[in-house]
Amino acid sequence: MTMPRLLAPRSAQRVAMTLMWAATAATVGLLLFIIGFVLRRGASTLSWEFLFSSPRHSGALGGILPTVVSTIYVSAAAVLVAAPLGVAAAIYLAEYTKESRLTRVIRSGTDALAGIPSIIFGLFGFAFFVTALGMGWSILSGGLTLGLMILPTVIRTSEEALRAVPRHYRDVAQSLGASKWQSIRSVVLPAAAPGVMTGVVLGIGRAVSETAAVIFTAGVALKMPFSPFDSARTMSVHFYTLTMEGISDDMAYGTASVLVVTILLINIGAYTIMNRLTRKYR
Amino acid sequence: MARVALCLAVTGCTRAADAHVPAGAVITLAGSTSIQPFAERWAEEYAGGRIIVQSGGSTAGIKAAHDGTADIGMSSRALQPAETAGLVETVVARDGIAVIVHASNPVRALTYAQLRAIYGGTIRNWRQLGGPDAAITVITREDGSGTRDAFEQFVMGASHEITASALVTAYSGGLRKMVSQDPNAIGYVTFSQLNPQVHALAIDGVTPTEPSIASGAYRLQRPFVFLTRGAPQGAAQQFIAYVLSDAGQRIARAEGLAPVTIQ
Amino acid sequence: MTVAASISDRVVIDIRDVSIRYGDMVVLQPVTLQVFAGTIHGVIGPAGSGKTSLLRSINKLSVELDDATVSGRIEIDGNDVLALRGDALAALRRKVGIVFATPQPLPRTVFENVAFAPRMAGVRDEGALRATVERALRSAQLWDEVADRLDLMASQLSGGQQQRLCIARALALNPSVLLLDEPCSALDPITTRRIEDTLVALTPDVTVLLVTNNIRQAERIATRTSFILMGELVETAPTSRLFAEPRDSRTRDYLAGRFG
Amino acid sequence: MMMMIARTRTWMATAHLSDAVIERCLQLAAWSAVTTLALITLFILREGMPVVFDRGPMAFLGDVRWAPTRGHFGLLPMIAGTAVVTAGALLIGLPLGLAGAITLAELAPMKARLVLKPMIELLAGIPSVVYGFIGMEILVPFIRERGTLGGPGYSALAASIILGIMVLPTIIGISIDALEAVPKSYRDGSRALGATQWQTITGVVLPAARSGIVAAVILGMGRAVGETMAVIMVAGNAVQFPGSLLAPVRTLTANIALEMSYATGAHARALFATGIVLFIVSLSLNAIAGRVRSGKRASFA
Repeated sequence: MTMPRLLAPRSAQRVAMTLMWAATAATVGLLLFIIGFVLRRGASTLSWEFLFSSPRHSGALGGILPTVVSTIYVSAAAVLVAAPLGVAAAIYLAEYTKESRLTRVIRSGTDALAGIPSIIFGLFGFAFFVTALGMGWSILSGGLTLGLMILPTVIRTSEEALRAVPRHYRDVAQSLGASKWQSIRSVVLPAAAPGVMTGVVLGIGRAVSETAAVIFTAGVALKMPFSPFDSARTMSVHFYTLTMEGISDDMAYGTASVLVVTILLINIGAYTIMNRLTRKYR
Repeated sequence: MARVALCLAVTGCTRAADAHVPAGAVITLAGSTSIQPFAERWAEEYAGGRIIVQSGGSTAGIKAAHDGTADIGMSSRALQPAETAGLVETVVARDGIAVIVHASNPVRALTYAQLRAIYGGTIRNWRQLGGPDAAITVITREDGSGTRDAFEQFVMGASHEITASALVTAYSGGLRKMVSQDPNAIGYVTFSQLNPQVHALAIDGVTPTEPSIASGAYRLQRPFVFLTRGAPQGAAQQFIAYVLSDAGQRIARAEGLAPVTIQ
Repeated sequence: MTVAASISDRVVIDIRDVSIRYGDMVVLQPVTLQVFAGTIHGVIGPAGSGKTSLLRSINKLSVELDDATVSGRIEIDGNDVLALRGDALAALRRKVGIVFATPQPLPRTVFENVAFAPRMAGVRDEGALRATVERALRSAQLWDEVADRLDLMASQLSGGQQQRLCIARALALNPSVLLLDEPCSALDPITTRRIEDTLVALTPDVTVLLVTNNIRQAERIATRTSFILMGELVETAPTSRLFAEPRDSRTRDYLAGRFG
Repeated sequence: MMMMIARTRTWMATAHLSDAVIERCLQLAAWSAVTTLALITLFILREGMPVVFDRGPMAFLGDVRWAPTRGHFGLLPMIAGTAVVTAGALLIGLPLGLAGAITLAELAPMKARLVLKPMIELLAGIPSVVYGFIGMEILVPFIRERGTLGGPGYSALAASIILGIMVLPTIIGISIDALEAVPKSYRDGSRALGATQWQTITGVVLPAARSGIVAAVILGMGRAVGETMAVIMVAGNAVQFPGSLLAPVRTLTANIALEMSYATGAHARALFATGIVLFIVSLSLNAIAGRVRSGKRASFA
């Protein structure tokens, strides 16, 4: 890795610095280019009417309302699974256990789950929720699959947030007669709330942008879902279908823009929650 | 004629068009995913009862008709002898499979042998077919797709296989888009998928048109078959009659299919 | 300002042969110690002699939060502390207040800090809470300074005020015992004297166990004082006698400030 | 006094779930991730193994032809495809990623870091279908029409470039953690001896953070191996050993997603078998990265 001897240290330093910054600029440049490319192409299609009207002719015309609603339902179902389970797991790991062989098994299992490709979640969701449990292609199958997929993210960020809470909060609360759970519920959790929320919001971000795991569990029906058992096509799956079916470039660009803007808002939201609220509690 | 791709990638919809729910008996159709979007269009216009259209593929449709889980089974391939027992087949439309090339491609016609050689990977350059000196980009559908089955059945036959170096996409609309972007590409889509961005080749001298498909002159086609256990009767018979009526056949033509009962 | 001799000889805190270790590191040799009702019992000794571990074991915090292993028997008003668990332990802790070395207010308003213990004990009625908060703040001699600013964030109070808030918080449920772990180590002399006056004013209703490395503080307000050196209880005696004629040479050296 | 404690205790127990019950529930939740992993393993094997048992593993790992409707389940081309594309992605992602991580962890002032790091994380947030879309709209035509390149455009090269970009956030993020774990004293010591910042980085910091960076690379590989949608859109999905980078390829993930819609019977099970291979590869990459990283912690413990 060291720079070739032919350059004197001083000039090697300069060359290296420019290279490093160039690489970083390239990486950030790529990000801005991608977002710019999508938003510029999609700008013409973007309108309230596009967001709030139903598609016609398999999405060639009209809007993407059903897919927006489906995305919200599926992501909400995912959060309803991942948030309680994830935060509860994080509380147990951070507050109730000491590092032991058992916690190492839990932690490595959680890390391994985080490393599973989303297509495997798609296969599993299809085999387990859609077929074995007979939920069929539905919001429920999609939501449950995504919930399990973002579970590791929620567990990891929540545990970090809990560990960041000053130790003495627990001393004080329990010494004032609060039981262990009361001290967690009324002091530790509120103090860790920003970090936990950030983890959940980042999980939502991942759920919204997921395609492989959703296409085989929530299905692709381009209809307004009414019950959790209705099949539902999320925005990312709709965008993928529009692009791959070559149905309509404008509709594809429009959907992509809505998707990218949503992800931007979610990430910015997560970031501000993290900064503003932690400052209030520090 | 609004030739707009109607085929849904994975037709998971299990509920009839919810636009308006006519009174009357409820009929369930199940089977070929190629027929499914067209069945939905017929269902939308049909006033005689509520139609539930499910997918699952031709084989599933045949089985559904056999064991009665569906009133009408839909198959977009000819039935094997073993499958026909107890079933009455009614051809409601024909869907040709058009071989397409980029609009700028000078090659306008091929023989079945040439087509087999291209997709078999033995002819690799357009120059061998009177076109420009450029490698042919062969594009095909994924394994399991009904359109690919029909293409393999008519063009490749049992002995030949599509070359492993062919590009694969799971979407007929996507395949058409890929051909429209690559001057050296060749692909195949259902007749209903054709649009001005691509050019349909004449095969053995016959260009795929509605009449040539209806008459059977254009051999690269597959029938859309409604299957019932025994002769169709009751609500199923009424729906099939509607589909074969002038109104039903006009819908088929509007959606790019070759009608069977009207010229 | 010496304090009257012990008012009654009822034992509130009865520590018998209590030793403490973290893993295999022993921090306190077996200690036997009685704290009498209504008195201020001082515990002096150099840092790291196990004073804090002993104090934190009396309400079992050391076991629950510091992974300490405590053997022997600790009784508060007849309750075997080390045997208590779960809700029973929580109930006992409502009767045993504790104040830590550095002021540690909860991230809440002044009012909510003091109202925390009653809320945890299930008190819902706002009126009762307001009365409890006022009473506790008065007995911690902080009421006059915060009466009109109860919704101020606790972190905005001064160091001395925060420590008195912690005392008020510990007094909210009328504990019979108050444990203090070097409460004034982070405070200036003037504030320290105010805290000391507050503690004296609490007796005889509350029994106070005061761990301090400030020998003068013990001398000033402690009724009886124990000297712990390197994890061993050297001797315990009424404060005046301990300071006048210490029985053990090590106590004499420590009081003369020669080491520790 | 005793009476008081007793009364509050009974009141406490009835008023809400006692601590013990809550602790039990939290413990069950803690196992949720591990249970999910077990369920996934169970169901993927349950669906995929039957066809492997009755056709024999060599039908999958020893055959080069994939024609599931005709009984050929050769996965070798897809395994090669995945390997080529992942290697290509690393060729792009590693240098760029490591440079980015070094810049952010070592060179950038705090203010710049606060802006740049979230932008990198945002790069990870962008849906993979958008990456695939950009690939289809820009990269594929570019490769097809460039004189020196050529070919159908849909190729291993296109997939490698797109994946190279997609693994950047993973490699940068984890490398930064590795670099930040190197004690500041290492840098001060080196600079005190007159070394330039670059010499310090290459001579002291990188070697010290080596195992963390290796872990970042491995996890980056895992991300590339596991990507589906973007790859399907740009790789061409041809079931062949890629003759050159310009030739189309199909990865294990693409194989599953492409045919999952219409596959039935043995064909569907063969896709699950593909999933098993992918599952084993991902788990082992994850395990290796874990051991490498914990190895790092041990050296600093």
